[in-house]
Amino acid sequence: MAMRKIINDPELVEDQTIAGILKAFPDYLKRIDGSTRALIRADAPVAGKVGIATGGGSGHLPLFLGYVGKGLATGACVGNVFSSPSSDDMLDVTKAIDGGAGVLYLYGNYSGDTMNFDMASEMAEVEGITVKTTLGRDDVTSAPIAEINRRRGVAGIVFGFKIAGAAAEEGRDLDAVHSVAEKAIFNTRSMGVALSGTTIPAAGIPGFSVAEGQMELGMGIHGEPGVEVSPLLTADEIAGKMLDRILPDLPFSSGDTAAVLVNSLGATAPEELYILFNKAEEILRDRGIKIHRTLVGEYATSMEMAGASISICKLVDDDMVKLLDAPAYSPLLTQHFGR
Amino acid sequence: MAMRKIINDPELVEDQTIAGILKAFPDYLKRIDGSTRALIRADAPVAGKVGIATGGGSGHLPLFLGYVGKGLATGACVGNVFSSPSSDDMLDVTKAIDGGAGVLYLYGNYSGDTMNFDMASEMAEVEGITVKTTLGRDDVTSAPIAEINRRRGVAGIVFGFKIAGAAAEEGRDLDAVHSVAEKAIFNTRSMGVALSGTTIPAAGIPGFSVAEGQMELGMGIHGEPGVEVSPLLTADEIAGKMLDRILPDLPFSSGDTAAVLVNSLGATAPEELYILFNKAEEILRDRGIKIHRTLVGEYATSMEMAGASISICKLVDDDMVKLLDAPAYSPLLTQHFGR
Amino acid sequence: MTDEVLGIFKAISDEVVPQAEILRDLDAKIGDGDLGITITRGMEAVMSVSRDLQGTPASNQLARSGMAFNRAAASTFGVLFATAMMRGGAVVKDREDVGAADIAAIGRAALQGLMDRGKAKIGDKTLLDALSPAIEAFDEAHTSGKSLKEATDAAVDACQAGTTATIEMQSRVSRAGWLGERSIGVQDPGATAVLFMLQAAQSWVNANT
Amino acid sequence: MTDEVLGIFKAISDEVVPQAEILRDLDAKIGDGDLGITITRGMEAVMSVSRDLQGTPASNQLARSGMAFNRAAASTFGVLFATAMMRGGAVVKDREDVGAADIAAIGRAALQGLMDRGKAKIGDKTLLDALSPAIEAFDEAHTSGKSLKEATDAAVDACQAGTTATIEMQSRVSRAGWLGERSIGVQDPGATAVLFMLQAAQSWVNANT
Ligand SMILES: Nc1ncnc2c1ncn2[C@@H]1O[C@H](COP(=O)(O)OP(=O)(O)O)[C@@H](O)[C@H]1O
Ligand SMILES: Nc1ncnc2c1ncn2[C@@H]1O[C@H](COP(=O)(O)OP(=O)(O)O)[C@@H](O)[C@H]1O
Ligand SMILES: [Mg+2]
Ligand SMILES: [Mg+2]
Ligand SMILES: [Mg+2]
Ligand SMILES: [Mg+2]
Repeated sequence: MAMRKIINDPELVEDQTIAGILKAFPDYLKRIDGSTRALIRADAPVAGKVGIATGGGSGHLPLFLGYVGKGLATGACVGNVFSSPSSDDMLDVTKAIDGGAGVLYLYGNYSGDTMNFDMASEMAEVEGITVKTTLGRDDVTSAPIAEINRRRGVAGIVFGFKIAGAAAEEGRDLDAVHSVAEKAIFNTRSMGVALSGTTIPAAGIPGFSVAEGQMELGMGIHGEPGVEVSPLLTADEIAGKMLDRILPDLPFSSGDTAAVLVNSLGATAPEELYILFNKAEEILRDRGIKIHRTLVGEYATSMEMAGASISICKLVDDDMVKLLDAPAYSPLLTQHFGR
Repeated sequence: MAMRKIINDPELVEDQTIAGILKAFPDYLKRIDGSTRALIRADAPVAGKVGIATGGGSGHLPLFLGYVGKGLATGACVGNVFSSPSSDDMLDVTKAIDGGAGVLYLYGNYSGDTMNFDMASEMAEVEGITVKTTLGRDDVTSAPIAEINRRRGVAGIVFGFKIAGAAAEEGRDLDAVHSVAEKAIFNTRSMGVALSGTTIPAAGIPGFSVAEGQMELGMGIHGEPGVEVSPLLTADEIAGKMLDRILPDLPFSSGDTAAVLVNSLGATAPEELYILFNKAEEILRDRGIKIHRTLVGEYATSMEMAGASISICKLVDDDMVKLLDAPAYSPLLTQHFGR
Repeated sequence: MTDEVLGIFKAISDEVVPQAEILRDLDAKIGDGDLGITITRGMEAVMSVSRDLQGTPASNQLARSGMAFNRAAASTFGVLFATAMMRGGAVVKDREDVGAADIAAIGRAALQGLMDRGKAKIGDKTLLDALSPAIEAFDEAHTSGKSLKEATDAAVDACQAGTTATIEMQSRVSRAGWLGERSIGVQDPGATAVLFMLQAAQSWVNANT
Repeated sequence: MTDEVLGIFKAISDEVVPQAEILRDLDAKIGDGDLGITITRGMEAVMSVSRDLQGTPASNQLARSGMAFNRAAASTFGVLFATAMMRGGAVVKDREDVGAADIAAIGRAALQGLMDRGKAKIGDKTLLDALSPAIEAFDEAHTSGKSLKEATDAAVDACQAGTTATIEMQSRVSRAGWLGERSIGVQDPGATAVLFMLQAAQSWVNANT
């Protein structure tokens, strides 16, 4: 399959994407001198407030750069498509966003990322910046619950950005921000399905693929193996399969309050997400789980991959609800109109 | 090519999409009794304010239902995928949103839609509701400038919703709202490219297609013919071709201020949109056109179609700028976080 | 005339729906390919209101059937069909004694309705080019004393000629209009649908008079 | 030892980059298929800082080359490579007289660095399973009085055995870990990369001693 992408030189995809973002939203975002792969809030560093740094491979917009904003992350850097950013870029971001109150690293649990962020945090400590880390690890299909720390992070990290970002914005200290980030991540569970693969521009060939008429349940956002390959199921069946794994995992129980995120991996249209949510809502209602807030759209993608994921975050106390409901703004999530 | 869609019964796509939207955002949107194809603002009708009704085929989310919101449209109805809603549904919406100050119809120039909306407006007049109409007709490739009223409407209608919606929200009367809507539409020009086709669920076969490795310049959002089929061009070449047709058409000239919308038709990733914008911005800057505001993302799609469009709206006076910058909220455009 | 209108609709449903694929293909060539499904869903809706309309005046049967069609399959064709039925029906509003003598007047009012609604002219490559000559031929035959059957045959012949003539026309309106010269060479799908409908009416006349 | 480190990196670049496709394919089987491009881009970066490092201490050459690799090709392998070079280099910090006697100590420090960074254990099916036996074999040969060439040969043999042994292992960490049992049967790509690198070092030793 030929590449159906609007790009120039495949080697320039990452840099030109970032250049475009910066030109589109100069009031909200700025570069760090000398780094073509990092963005920070225009007002960073915010003195006395905890900075939140994130990052990961390119190709997942609005992840990661899109979560830099008021009430969200303070800075982010990205690597090549589907590859980790380097510890140098992470260190640059760390220094640029530290307002004296320390920095939280909040990103997905992939070994290239964790090792680079760990290395950056060691270098940051040398520079006198305190760093704490929370890893997105919400994909229930990637390891059994007993090995939860091996699980990979997918779209559920959005709840981490929102909740930790609101806590940092409020002026809570690093320990407190870290602790709500952990709480958000710990209480979030996700599962995805893939209906097609995607092509890494620099490679020019499909990074992974899903056979015509088939779908892969639990496939990761870089084509990591799922739990089951099946013929294409209906939306209702997919919602059922997802919630059958998600709900018992935490577990979510009758009487719980939750936030729900129905995420497109790229090519899957909003119409399909709402059809999926239509069933998910019914299942949750039947189980006595109250939905406090729903997000539907592209929150963490894999370029033009077809597929979707559902993430559910249990809101275990009033503080979580308050932080989730606090205002937030990123021009990549809500760039739409004036404010 | 088999269908790669997360749906249930193809005949239920439209109704289940709307059901999902209503369940996701009950605080913002409501149904009209008895109509499964229409949505209105939860607070409609707003007494004394002009209502704005829109509508068109399903399959274009966030168009049309997603533009119902504060500072935007007041109500919308949709037909089957890529087909007009019926005049009955339009009349229902009209009656439900009329707050006594009349209703503006604002939708795209397709004959099925225009004839049904015209019929609805005749019925509305019988019911004592004054209706005025503005047609989105921004696609520069669909007819020569001399026949501008034959042009079809594509993503540029977004500027119409934003500007007319702000005027209605301010409490301007129907003539005034109609006149700024006309001004917004008249000053907006768009052009799109398609890199793939799309499959209408009820048909199960591609509604139209673009050959592998080819692209169609100027193709419409339902596969309407473009001006040129070419091998896949680079992002910079595409931006150049688009602006070469858009800029002379109005024309846009040095010293003008404009708003820019870079829209994905569905499968095209945000990364690609920013790469496209990166070049468009350069071209506009070189021509001395100032960008007041940039929108990048999915604003008017064709399900899983790959492709993009650029729309440019000339801001001809301070009033247009003010209306464009006014706050607005729709849960499908900015459902992200609390407000 | 009591339920003749409903009988004709039944004939249209029986004869035209099986030809939906032809309409789909023509519309796919110079439109968006939905005319097949429009006819199918639209006539299905007409059939399903039919029972409730039995025994009501022809004007009501025409208008209600047209509205049902467009509610189920809103589209250019749908709203034009509805408009034609409503405007045609209005000519014989609430009358119980509608007969062959009214057909030309109903047809002319329908045609005027279509022109008001669609703002197209004869020669723009639309269904007007099929319907207009048919009505004229019917009227001429009828006023010169021909039987209903003869007048219907004349109408269908004229309709056939008008429909065929659309092949060489360049579309100037609506979706096909965006094709410009590329619309030449394909028979207009809407005109073809009208032809199929009149042919079905002709079958009904042959079977019932 | 003055610029021997740079010479060995040159040998690695010359010999391993042409084998990138093999690494890509192995990584595509149980990882994400980027190891080929990682090695290519990483070694390209190492080569391009090489000139500036000439004449500087071995510790600096190791650390700077490692950092250049990861900056250009950040990834699991990249950061592990950088860590190994920095931690290995630290053993001989700023010394001008680094020689064959230091190699085992550098290797052990590098290995410890990898284990600290990656938190994997021997037997988890990683590059540790290739590197660890190589260092032990080198150390044993060297302490028992073998020449540099002989010790290097011993290290490469042990590395080969360790790499082959990864085929039957089940991955317990990182990306391949998500495959569970499906990771069995494929030789670990990172271990293979380490083997190719040691083989390139062996070529350099053979050519230069
Ligand atoms: N303005 C018009 N006036 C009369 N008939 C029209 C007009 N525009 C289109 N038509 C007819 O409608 C037919 C297409 O109907 P339909 O498939 O429902 O259109 P669409 O899918 O574009 O809504 C055309 O073949 C033509 O005969
Ligand atoms: N925790 C770890 N410790 C040591 N080596 C590891 C670890 N995880 C992975 N590796 C090695 O890294 C190799 C994969 O490298 P790379 O392709 O860069 O990974 P990724 O693409 O997942 O970032 C594996 O084959 C394995 O040898
Ligand atoms: Mg990788
Ligand atoms: Mg249509
Ligand atoms: Mg059509
Ligand atoms: Mg890899």
